[in-house]
Amino acid sequence: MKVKVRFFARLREETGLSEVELKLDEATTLTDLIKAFFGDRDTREFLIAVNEELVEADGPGGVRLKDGDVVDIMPPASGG
Amino acid sequence: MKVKVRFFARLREETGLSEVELKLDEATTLTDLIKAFFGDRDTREFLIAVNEELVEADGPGGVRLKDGDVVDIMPPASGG
Amino acid sequence: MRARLVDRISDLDELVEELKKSSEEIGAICIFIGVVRGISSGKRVLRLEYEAHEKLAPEVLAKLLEEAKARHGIIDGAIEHKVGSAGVGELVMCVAVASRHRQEAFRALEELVNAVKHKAPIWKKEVTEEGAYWVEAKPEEAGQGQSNHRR
Amino acid sequence: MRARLVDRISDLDELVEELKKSSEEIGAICIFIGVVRGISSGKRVLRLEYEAHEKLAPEVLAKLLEEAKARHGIIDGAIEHKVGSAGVGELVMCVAVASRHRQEAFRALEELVNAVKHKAPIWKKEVTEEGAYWVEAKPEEAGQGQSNHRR
Repeated sequence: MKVKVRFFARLREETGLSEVELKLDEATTLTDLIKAFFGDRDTREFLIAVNEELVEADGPGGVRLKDGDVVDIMPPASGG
Repeated sequence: MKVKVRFFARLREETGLSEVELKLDEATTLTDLIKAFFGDRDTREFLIAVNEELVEADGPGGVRLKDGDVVDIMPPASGG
Repeated sequence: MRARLVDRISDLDELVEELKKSSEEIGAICIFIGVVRGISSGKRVLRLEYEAHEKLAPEVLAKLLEEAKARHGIIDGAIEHKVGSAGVGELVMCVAVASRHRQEAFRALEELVNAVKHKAPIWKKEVTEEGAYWVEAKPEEAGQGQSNHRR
Repeated sequence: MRARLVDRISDLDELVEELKKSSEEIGAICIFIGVVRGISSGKRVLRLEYEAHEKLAPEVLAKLLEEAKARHGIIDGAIEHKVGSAGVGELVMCVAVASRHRQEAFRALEELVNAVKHKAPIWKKEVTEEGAYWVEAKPEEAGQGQSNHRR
Protein backbone atom coordinates (compact mmCIF):
# COMPACT_ATOMS: atom_id res chain seq x y z
CA MET A 1 0.00 0.00 0.00
CA LYS A 2 0.98 3.62 -0.48
CA VAL A 3 0.80 6.06 2.41
CA LYS A 4 1.57 9.78 2.53
CA VAL A 5 3.30 11.10 5.65
CA ARG A 6 3.45 14.81 6.54
CA PHE A 7 5.62 16.41 9.22
CA PHE A 8 4.83 19.63 11.02
CA ALA A 9 6.73 22.44 12.75
CA ARG A 10 9.70 21.17 14.79
CA LEU A 11 9.36 17.62 13.38
CA ARG A 12 9.57 18.95 9.83
CA GLU A 13 12.85 20.65 10.74
CA GLU A 14 14.15 17.65 12.69
CA THR A 15 13.54 15.20 9.84
CA GLY A 16 14.23 17.67 7.06
CA LEU A 17 11.02 16.32 5.50
CA SER A 18 7.78 18.10 4.78
CA GLU A 19 5.88 15.32 3.02
CA VAL A 20 6.87 11.82 1.83
CA GLU A 21 5.10 9.04 -0.03
CA LEU A 22 5.92 5.55 1.25
CA LYS A 23 5.27 2.07 -0.11
CA LEU A 24 4.56 -0.17 2.87
CA ASP A 25 3.76 -3.80 3.66
CA GLU A 26 0.06 -4.37 4.19
CA ALA A 27 0.69 -5.30 7.84
CA THR A 28 2.41 -2.02 8.75
CA THR A 29 0.77 -0.27 11.70
CA LEU A 30 0.93 3.37 12.65
CA THR A 31 3.34 2.50 15.47
CA ASP A 32 5.68 0.76 12.98
CA LEU A 33 5.58 3.84 10.77
CA ILE A 34 6.48 6.23 13.59
CA LYS A 35 9.26 3.90 14.73
CA ALA A 36 10.72 3.97 11.21
CA PHE A 37 11.27 7.72 11.52
CA PHE A 38 11.76 8.29 15.22
CA GLY A 39 13.11 4.99 16.61
CA ASP A 40 12.04 4.27 20.13
CA ARG A 41 10.85 7.75 21.03
CA ASP A 42 7.68 7.67 23.09
CA THR A 43 4.73 8.04 20.72
CA ARG A 44 3.07 10.25 23.34
CA GLU A 45 5.63 12.81 22.25
CA PHE A 46 3.59 13.29 19.06
CA LEU A 47 0.16 14.36 17.94
CA ILE A 48 -0.92 11.98 15.18
CA ALA A 49 -3.72 12.30 12.66
CA VAL A 50 -4.80 9.80 10.01
CA ASN A 51 -6.76 11.35 7.16
CA GLU A 52 -7.07 14.52 9.21
CA GLU A 53 -8.60 12.85 12.25
CA LEU A 54 -6.62 12.82 15.49
CA VAL A 55 -5.83 9.25 16.63
CA GLU A 56 -4.13 7.55 19.55
CA ALA A 57 -1.15 5.72 18.04
CA ASP A 58 -1.01 3.49 21.10
CA GLY A 59 -4.74 2.75 21.29
CA PRO A 60 -5.85 -0.86 21.93
CA GLY A 61 -4.75 -3.09 19.03
CA GLY A 62 -2.83 -0.22 17.42
CA VAL A 63 -3.98 1.74 14.37
CA ARG A 64 -4.12 -0.13 11.01
CA LEU A 65 -3.18 1.74 7.88
CA LYS A 66 -4.66 1.29 4.42
CA ASP A 67 -3.76 2.31 0.90
CA GLY A 68 -4.10 6.04 0.30
CA ASP A 69 -3.96 7.07 3.98
CA VAL A 70 -2.43 10.41 4.87
CA VAL A 71 -0.60 10.36 8.20
CA ASP A 72 0.24 13.65 9.93
CA ILE A 73 2.99 13.53 12.56
CA MET A 74 2.99 16.65 14.74
CA PRO A 75 4.72 17.95 17.88
CA PRO A 76 2.60 18.46 21.00
CA ALA A 77 0.48 21.60 21.05
CA SER A 78 2.35 24.79 21.89
CA GLY A 79 0.09 27.62 20.77
CA GLY A 80 -1.06 30.61 22.73
CA MET B 1 -21.74 72.10 66.21
CA LYS B 2 -23.29 71.93 62.75
CA VAL B 3 -22.99 68.74 60.68
CA LYS B 4 -24.23 67.99 57.19
CA VAL B 5 -25.62 64.49 56.54
CA ARG B 6 -26.12 63.08 53.04
CA PHE B 7 -28.04 59.92 52.16
CA PHE B 8 -27.44 57.81 49.08
CA ALA B 9 -29.41 55.45 46.83
CA ARG B 10 -31.82 53.22 48.79
CA LEU B 11 -31.22 55.16 52.04
CA ARG B 12 -32.15 58.42 50.34
CA GLU B 13 -35.44 56.84 49.29
CA GLU B 14 -36.01 55.17 52.68
CA THR B 15 -35.52 58.40 54.63
CA GLY B 16 -36.96 60.67 51.99
CA LEU B 17 -33.90 62.84 52.62
CA SER B 18 -31.10 63.75 50.30
CA GLU B 19 -29.14 66.12 52.50
CA VAL B 20 -29.79 67.63 55.95
CA GLU B 21 -28.00 70.13 58.16
CA LEU B 22 -28.10 69.27 61.85
CA LYS B 23 -27.21 71.18 64.99
CA LEU B 24 -25.71 68.69 67.42
CA ASP B 25 -24.32 68.56 70.96
CA GLU B 26 -20.54 68.63 71.01
CA ALA B 27 -20.46 65.10 72.46
CA THR B 28 -22.46 63.48 69.65
CA THR B 29 -20.61 60.55 68.01
CA LEU B 30 -21.12 59.08 64.58
CA THR B 31 -22.92 56.11 66.17
CA ASP B 32 -25.36 58.48 67.94
CA LEU B 33 -26.04 60.21 64.65
CA ILE B 34 -26.79 56.97 62.80
CA LYS B 35 -29.00 55.80 65.66
CA ALA B 36 -31.00 59.05 65.39
CA PHE B 37 -32.01 58.13 61.83
CA PHE B 38 -31.98 54.36 61.80
CA GLY B 39 -32.63 53.29 65.41
CA ASP B 40 -30.93 50.06 66.38
CA ARG B 41 -30.12 48.85 62.88
CA ASP B 42 -26.69 47.27 62.69
CA THR B 43 -24.21 49.95 61.59
CA ARG B 44 -22.49 47.30 59.50
CA GLU B 45 -25.50 47.66 57.23
CA PHE B 46 -24.09 50.99 56.07
CA LEU B 47 -21.07 52.41 54.35
CA ILE B 48 -20.10 55.60 56.17
CA ALA B 49 -17.81 58.41 55.11
CA VAL B 50 -16.82 61.51 57.07
CA ASN B 51 -15.57 64.35 54.90
CA GLU B 52 -15.38 61.93 51.98
CA GLU B 53 -13.17 59.40 53.75
CA LEU B 54 -14.60 55.96 54.49
CA VAL B 55 -14.68 55.22 58.24
CA GLU B 56 -15.68 52.39 60.54
CA ALA B 57 -18.57 53.72 62.64
CA ASP B 58 -17.91 51.01 65.22
CA GLY B 59 -14.15 51.46 65.41
CA PRO B 60 -12.47 51.53 68.83
CA GLY B 61 -13.72 54.52 70.81
CA GLY B 62 -16.22 55.44 68.11
CA VAL B 63 -15.84 58.31 65.64
CA ARG B 64 -15.96 61.88 67.05
CA LEU B 65 -17.64 64.55 64.97
CA LYS B 66 -16.69 68.19 64.76
CA ASP B 67 -18.25 71.37 63.47
CA GLY B 68 -18.53 71.47 59.68
CA ASP B 69 -18.23 67.71 59.15
CA VAL B 70 -20.03 66.14 56.22
CA VAL B 71 -21.30 62.64 56.97
CA ASP B 72 -22.30 60.34 54.07
CA ILE B 73 -24.55 57.41 54.95
CA MET B 74 -24.63 54.84 52.15
CA PRO B 75 -26.01 51.34 51.55
CA PRO B 76 -23.52 48.49 51.07
CA ALA B 77 -21.89 48.27 47.64
CA SER B 78 -24.01 46.73 44.90
CA GLY B 79 -22.38 47.76 41.65
CA GLY B 80 -21.35 45.57 38.75
CA MET C 1 -4.01 52.39 36.14
CA ARG C 2 -7.19 54.22 35.37
CA ALA C 3 -10.33 53.95 37.47
CA ARG C 4 -13.37 55.98 36.67
CA LEU C 5 -17.10 56.38 36.48
CA VAL C 6 -18.40 56.80 32.94
CA ASP C 7 -21.59 57.41 31.02
CA ARG C 8 -20.49 54.85 28.48
CA ILE C 9 -17.84 52.10 28.66
CA SER C 10 -14.85 52.98 26.45
CA ASP C 11 -13.78 51.33 23.24
CA LEU C 12 -12.09 48.03 24.15
CA ASP C 13 -9.51 48.06 21.38
CA GLU C 14 -8.28 51.45 22.54
CA LEU C 15 -8.15 50.18 26.12
CA VAL C 16 -6.03 47.20 25.06
CA GLU C 17 -3.68 49.50 23.11
CA GLU C 18 -3.35 51.74 26.16
CA LEU C 19 -2.61 48.83 28.52
CA LYS C 20 -0.03 47.37 26.13
CA LYS C 21 1.88 50.66 26.12
CA SER C 22 2.80 50.37 29.78
CA SER C 23 5.34 47.59 29.23
CA GLU C 24 6.86 45.33 26.59
CA GLU C 25 6.69 42.53 29.15
CA ILE C 26 2.92 42.21 28.94
CA GLY C 27 1.97 38.79 27.64
CA ALA C 28 -1.63 38.48 28.82
CA ILE C 29 -4.59 40.82 28.99
CA CYS C 30 -7.82 39.71 30.66
CA ILE C 31 -11.04 41.67 30.46
CA PHE C 32 -14.36 41.33 32.23
CA ILE C 33 -17.41 43.09 30.84
CA GLY C 34 -20.72 43.34 32.65
CA VAL C 35 -23.81 43.48 30.45
CA VAL C 36 -27.41 44.34 31.46
CA ARG C 37 -29.48 41.14 31.27
CA GLY C 38 -33.00 41.21 29.85
CA ILE C 39 -34.36 38.87 32.52
CA SER C 40 -33.63 38.94 36.26
CA SER C 41 -35.20 36.45 38.69
CA GLY C 42 -37.83 35.69 36.07
CA LYS C 43 -38.80 39.35 35.62
CA ARG C 44 -38.39 41.33 32.41
CA VAL C 45 -35.84 44.10 32.98
CA LEU C 46 -36.56 47.51 31.49
CA ARG C 47 -33.34 49.19 32.60
CA LEU C 48 -30.83 49.49 35.42
CA GLU C 49 -30.08 52.73 37.19
CA TYR C 50 -26.61 53.15 38.65
CA GLU C 51 -25.76 55.68 41.29
CA ALA C 52 -22.31 56.18 42.78
CA HIS C 53 -20.53 58.36 45.30
CA GLU C 54 -18.83 60.48 42.67
CA LYS C 55 -15.81 61.32 44.79
CA LEU C 56 -15.33 58.09 46.76
CA ALA C 57 -16.11 55.49 44.09
CA PRO C 58 -13.17 56.34 41.76
CA GLU C 59 -10.86 56.45 44.80
CA VAL C 60 -11.99 53.02 45.96
CA LEU C 61 -11.62 51.60 42.43
CA ALA C 62 -8.10 53.03 42.14
CA LYS C 63 -7.19 51.53 45.51
CA LEU C 64 -8.51 48.12 44.41
CA LEU C 65 -6.27 48.31 41.33
CA GLU C 66 -3.25 49.18 43.44
CA GLU C 67 -3.99 46.26 45.76
CA ALA C 68 -4.32 43.86 42.82
CA LYS C 69 -1.00 45.11 41.48
CA ALA C 70 0.72 44.54 44.81
CA ARG C 71 -0.88 41.19 45.50
CA HIS C 72 -0.79 39.56 42.06
CA GLY C 73 2.08 41.32 40.35
CA ILE C 74 -0.01 42.54 37.44
CA ILE C 75 1.64 45.25 35.36
CA ASP C 76 -1.34 47.47 34.66
CA GLY C 77 -5.10 47.56 34.95
CA ALA C 78 -8.21 49.62 34.39
CA ILE C 79 -11.72 49.81 35.78
CA GLU C 80 -14.66 51.65 34.30
CA HIS C 81 -18.11 51.63 35.82
CA LYS C 82 -21.25 53.08 34.32
CA VAL C 83 -23.41 55.60 36.20
CA GLY C 84 -26.92 56.60 35.17
CA SER C 85 -29.53 54.67 33.25
CA ALA C 86 -28.52 51.53 31.29
CA GLY C 87 -30.71 49.62 28.85
CA VAL C 88 -30.75 45.85 28.26
CA GLY C 89 -27.58 44.74 26.48
CA GLU C 90 -25.65 47.84 27.51
CA LEU C 91 -22.11 47.43 28.86
CA VAL C 92 -22.02 48.68 32.45
CA MET C 93 -18.66 47.62 33.83
CA CYS C 94 -15.26 46.87 32.42
CA VAL C 95 -12.32 45.52 34.40
CA ALA C 96 -9.07 44.84 32.55
CA VAL C 97 -5.70 43.61 33.76
CA ALA C 98 -2.40 43.23 31.94
CA SER C 99 0.35 40.95 33.21
CA ARG C 100 3.39 38.95 32.20
CA HIS C 101 1.67 35.58 32.31
CA ARG C 102 -1.91 34.46 32.22
CA GLN C 103 -2.19 32.97 35.71
CA GLU C 104 -1.83 36.25 37.59
CA ALA C 105 -4.20 37.94 35.14
CA PHE C 106 -6.95 35.37 35.82
CA ARG C 107 -6.49 35.58 39.59
CA ALA C 108 -6.37 39.38 39.67
CA LEU C 109 -9.33 39.79 37.33
CA GLU C 110 -11.68 37.57 39.31
CA GLU C 111 -10.67 39.17 42.59
CA LEU C 112 -11.06 42.68 41.18
CA VAL C 113 -14.50 42.05 39.73
CA ASN C 114 -15.70 40.68 43.06
CA ALA C 115 -14.13 43.60 44.91
CA VAL C 116 -15.77 46.19 42.65
CA LYS C 117 -19.16 44.63 43.32
CA HIS C 118 -18.66 44.42 47.08
CA LYS C 119 -16.49 47.38 48.01
CA ALA C 120 -17.10 50.30 45.66
CA PRO C 121 -19.80 52.80 46.73
CA ILE C 122 -21.90 52.14 43.63
CA TRP C 123 -25.56 51.11 43.78
CA LYS C 124 -27.87 49.51 41.29
CA LYS C 125 -31.62 49.74 40.95
CA GLU C 126 -33.33 47.23 38.72
CA VAL C 127 -36.36 48.62 36.94
CA THR C 128 -38.51 45.68 35.83
CA GLU C 129 -42.00 45.33 34.41
CA GLU C 130 -43.15 44.46 37.92
CA GLY C 131 -41.48 47.30 39.79
CA ALA C 132 -38.15 48.81 40.73
CA TYR C 133 -35.79 47.25 43.27
CA TRP C 134 -32.49 48.29 44.78
CA VAL C 135 -30.23 45.31 44.27
CA GLU C 136 -27.80 44.44 47.02
CA ALA C 137 -24.85 42.09 47.17
CA LYS C 138 -25.91 38.55 47.96
CA PRO C 139 -25.06 37.56 51.55
CA GLU C 140 -22.90 34.59 50.50
CA GLU C 141 -20.90 36.89 48.29
CA ALA C 142 -20.57 39.87 50.56
CA GLY C 143 -19.80 37.71 53.58
CA GLN C 144 -22.38 39.43 55.73
CA GLY C 145 -26.03 38.87 56.57
CA GLN C 146 -27.38 41.53 54.28
CA SER C 147 -30.78 40.85 52.74
CA ASN C 148 -32.18 42.49 49.64
CA HIS C 149 -34.41 45.47 50.25
CA ARG C 150 -37.51 46.09 48.19
CA ARG C 151 -38.98 49.47 47.47
CA MET D 1 -19.39 29.84 18.48
CA ARG D 2 -16.64 30.80 16.11
CA ALA D 3 -13.21 29.18 16.12
CA ARG D 4 -10.65 30.11 13.56
CA LEU D 5 -7.08 30.76 12.55
CA VAL D 6 -6.44 34.35 11.53
CA ASP D 7 -3.69 36.60 10.19
CA ARG D 8 -4.82 39.29 12.59
CA ILE D 9 -7.01 39.13 15.71
CA SER D 10 -10.40 40.77 15.05
CA ASP D 11 -11.73 43.98 16.49
CA LEU D 12 -12.79 43.32 20.11
CA ASP D 13 -15.74 45.68 20.15
CA GLU D 14 -17.22 43.88 17.16
CA LEU D 15 -16.60 40.54 18.85
CA VAL D 16 -18.44 41.70 21.98
CA GLU D 17 -21.35 42.95 19.85
CA GLU D 18 -21.50 39.61 18.08
CA LEU D 19 -21.46 37.60 21.32
CA LYS D 20 -24.17 39.79 22.86
CA LYS D 21 -26.48 39.07 19.95
CA SER D 22 -26.76 35.40 20.81
CA SER D 23 -28.95 35.97 23.89
CA GLU D 24 -30.55 38.67 26.03
CA GLU D 25 -29.61 36.57 29.04
CA ILE D 26 -25.90 37.35 28.74
CA GLY D 27 -24.70 39.24 31.80
CA ALA D 28 -20.95 38.61 31.67
CA ILE D 29 -18.35 38.52 28.92
CA CYS D 30 -14.78 37.48 29.69
CA ILE D 31 -11.93 37.86 27.25
CA PHE D 32 -8.36 36.64 27.26
CA ILE D 33 -5.84 38.18 24.89
CA GLY D 34 -2.36 36.81 24.33
CA VAL D 35 0.31 39.38 23.45
CA VAL D 36 3.86 38.78 22.16
CA ARG D 37 6.30 39.69 24.94
CA GLY D 38 9.50 41.55 24.15
CA ILE D 39 11.58 39.46 26.55
CA SER D 40 11.44 35.69 27.04
CA SER D 41 13.70 33.85 29.51
CA GLY D 42 15.95 36.90 29.53
CA LYS D 43 16.36 36.97 25.74
CA ARG D 44 15.17 39.78 23.49
CA VAL D 45 12.40 38.48 21.25
CA LEU D 46 12.39 39.60 17.60
CA ARG D 47 9.17 37.82 16.61
CA LEU D 48 7.12 34.67 17.03
CA GLU D 49 6.22 32.38 14.17
CA TYR D 50 3.01 30.42 14.50
CA GLU D 51 2.24 27.35 12.45
CA ALA D 52 -0.97 25.33 12.66
CA HIS D 53 -2.59 22.32 11.10
CA GLU D 54 -4.97 24.37 8.98
CA LYS D 55 -7.71 21.75 8.88
CA LEU D 56 -7.43 20.21 12.36
CA ALA D 57 -6.74 23.30 14.47
CA PRO D 58 -10.08 25.04 13.83
CA GLU D 59 -11.88 21.72 14.43
CA VAL D 60 -10.12 21.23 17.77
CA LEU D 61 -10.84 24.84 18.80
CA ALA D 62 -14.53 24.42 17.92
CA LYS D 63 -14.68 21.21 19.92
CA LEU D 64 -13.10 22.94 22.93
CA LEU D 65 -15.79 25.63 22.75
CA GLU D 66 -18.54 23.00 22.61
CA GLU D 67 -17.03 21.24 25.61
CA ALA D 68 -16.85 24.51 27.57
CA LYS D 69 -20.48 25.19 26.73
CA ALA D 70 -21.56 21.74 27.94
CA ARG D 71 -19.42 21.77 31.07
CA HIS D 72 -19.81 25.36 32.27
CA GLY D 73 -23.16 26.38 30.78
CA ILE D 74 -21.74 29.36 28.94
CA ILE D 75 -24.05 30.81 26.30
CA ASP D 76 -21.57 31.60 23.55
CA GLY D 77 -17.85 31.81 22.92
CA ALA D 78 -15.19 32.52 20.33
CA ILE D 79 -11.56 31.62 19.77
CA GLU D 80 -9.16 33.21 17.33
CA HIS D 81 -5.54 32.21 16.99
CA LYS D 82 -2.92 33.90 14.88
CA VAL D 83 -0.84 32.01 12.29
CA GLY D 84 2.29 33.37 10.62
CA SER D 85 4.81 35.90 11.89
CA ALA D 86 3.93 38.09 14.91
CA GLY D 87 5.94 41.07 16.16
CA VAL D 88 6.43 42.17 19.77
CA GLY D 89 3.19 43.63 21.15
CA GLU D 90 1.04 41.92 18.54
CA LEU D 91 -2.17 40.16 19.66
CA VAL D 92 -1.85 36.47 18.87
CA MET D 93 -4.78 34.78 20.59
CA CYS D 94 -8.21 35.81 21.70
CA VAL D 95 -10.59 33.65 23.72
CA ALA D 96 -13.96 35.09 24.68
CA VAL D 97 -16.90 33.61 26.55
CA ALA D 98 -20.36 34.99 27.25
CA SER D 99 -22.53 33.68 30.07
CA ARG D 100 -25.40 34.54 32.39
CA HIS D 101 -23.22 35.14 35.44
CA ARG D 102 -19.58 35.88 35.97
CA GLN D 103 -18.55 32.68 37.78
CA GLU D 104 -19.07 30.35 34.83
CA ALA D 105 -17.37 32.85 32.52
CA PHE D 106 -14.21 32.92 34.68
CA ARG D 107 -14.10 29.11 34.98
CA ALA D 108 -14.74 28.51 31.28
CA LEU D 109 -12.25 31.16 30.16
CA GLU D 110 -9.34 29.84 32.18
CA GLU D 111 -10.03 26.26 31.16
CA LEU D 112 -10.36 27.21 27.49
CA VAL D 113 -7.14 29.22 27.40
CA ASN D 114 -5.24 26.30 28.95
CA ALA D 115 -6.88 23.86 26.54
CA VAL D 116 -6.01 25.96 23.48
CA LYS D 117 -2.37 25.99 24.56
CA HIS D 118 -2.23 22.26 25.28
CA LYS D 119 -4.60 20.62 22.83
CA ALA D 120 -4.79 22.60 19.59
CA PRO D 121 -2.32 21.59 16.83
CA ILE D 122 -0.67 24.99 16.78
CA TRP D 123 3.07 25.52 17.25
CA LYS D 124 5.16 28.50 18.15
CA LYS D 125 8.74 29.33 17.28
CA GLU D 126 10.42 32.08 19.23
CA VAL D 127 12.90 34.07 17.18
CA THR D 128 15.24 35.86 19.60
CA GLU D 129 18.48 37.78 19.23
CA GLU D 130 20.28 34.61 20.33
CA GLY D 131 18.55 32.18 18.01
CA ALA D 132 15.23 30.57 17.15
CA TYR D 133 13.54 27.96 19.35
CA TRP D 134 10.39 25.90 19.04
CA VAL D 135 8.53 26.49 22.27
CA GLU D 136 6.71 23.58 23.83
CA ALA D 137 4.18 23.34 26.62
CA LYS D 138 5.82 23.28 30.01
CA PRO D 139 5.67 19.83 31.63
CA GLU D 140 3.85 21.04 34.75
CA GLU D 141 1.22 22.61 32.54
CA ALA D 142 0.81 19.82 30.01
CA GLY D 143 0.81 17.17 32.70
CA GLN D 144 3.42 15.09 30.91
CA GLY D 145 7.19 14.84 30.96
CA GLN D 146 7.83 16.82 27.81
CA SER D 147 10.98 18.90 27.74
CA ASN D 148 11.60 21.88 25.50
CA HIS D 149 13.49 21.14 22.33
CA ARG D 150 16.08 23.48 20.98
CA ARG D 151 16.94 23.81 17.35
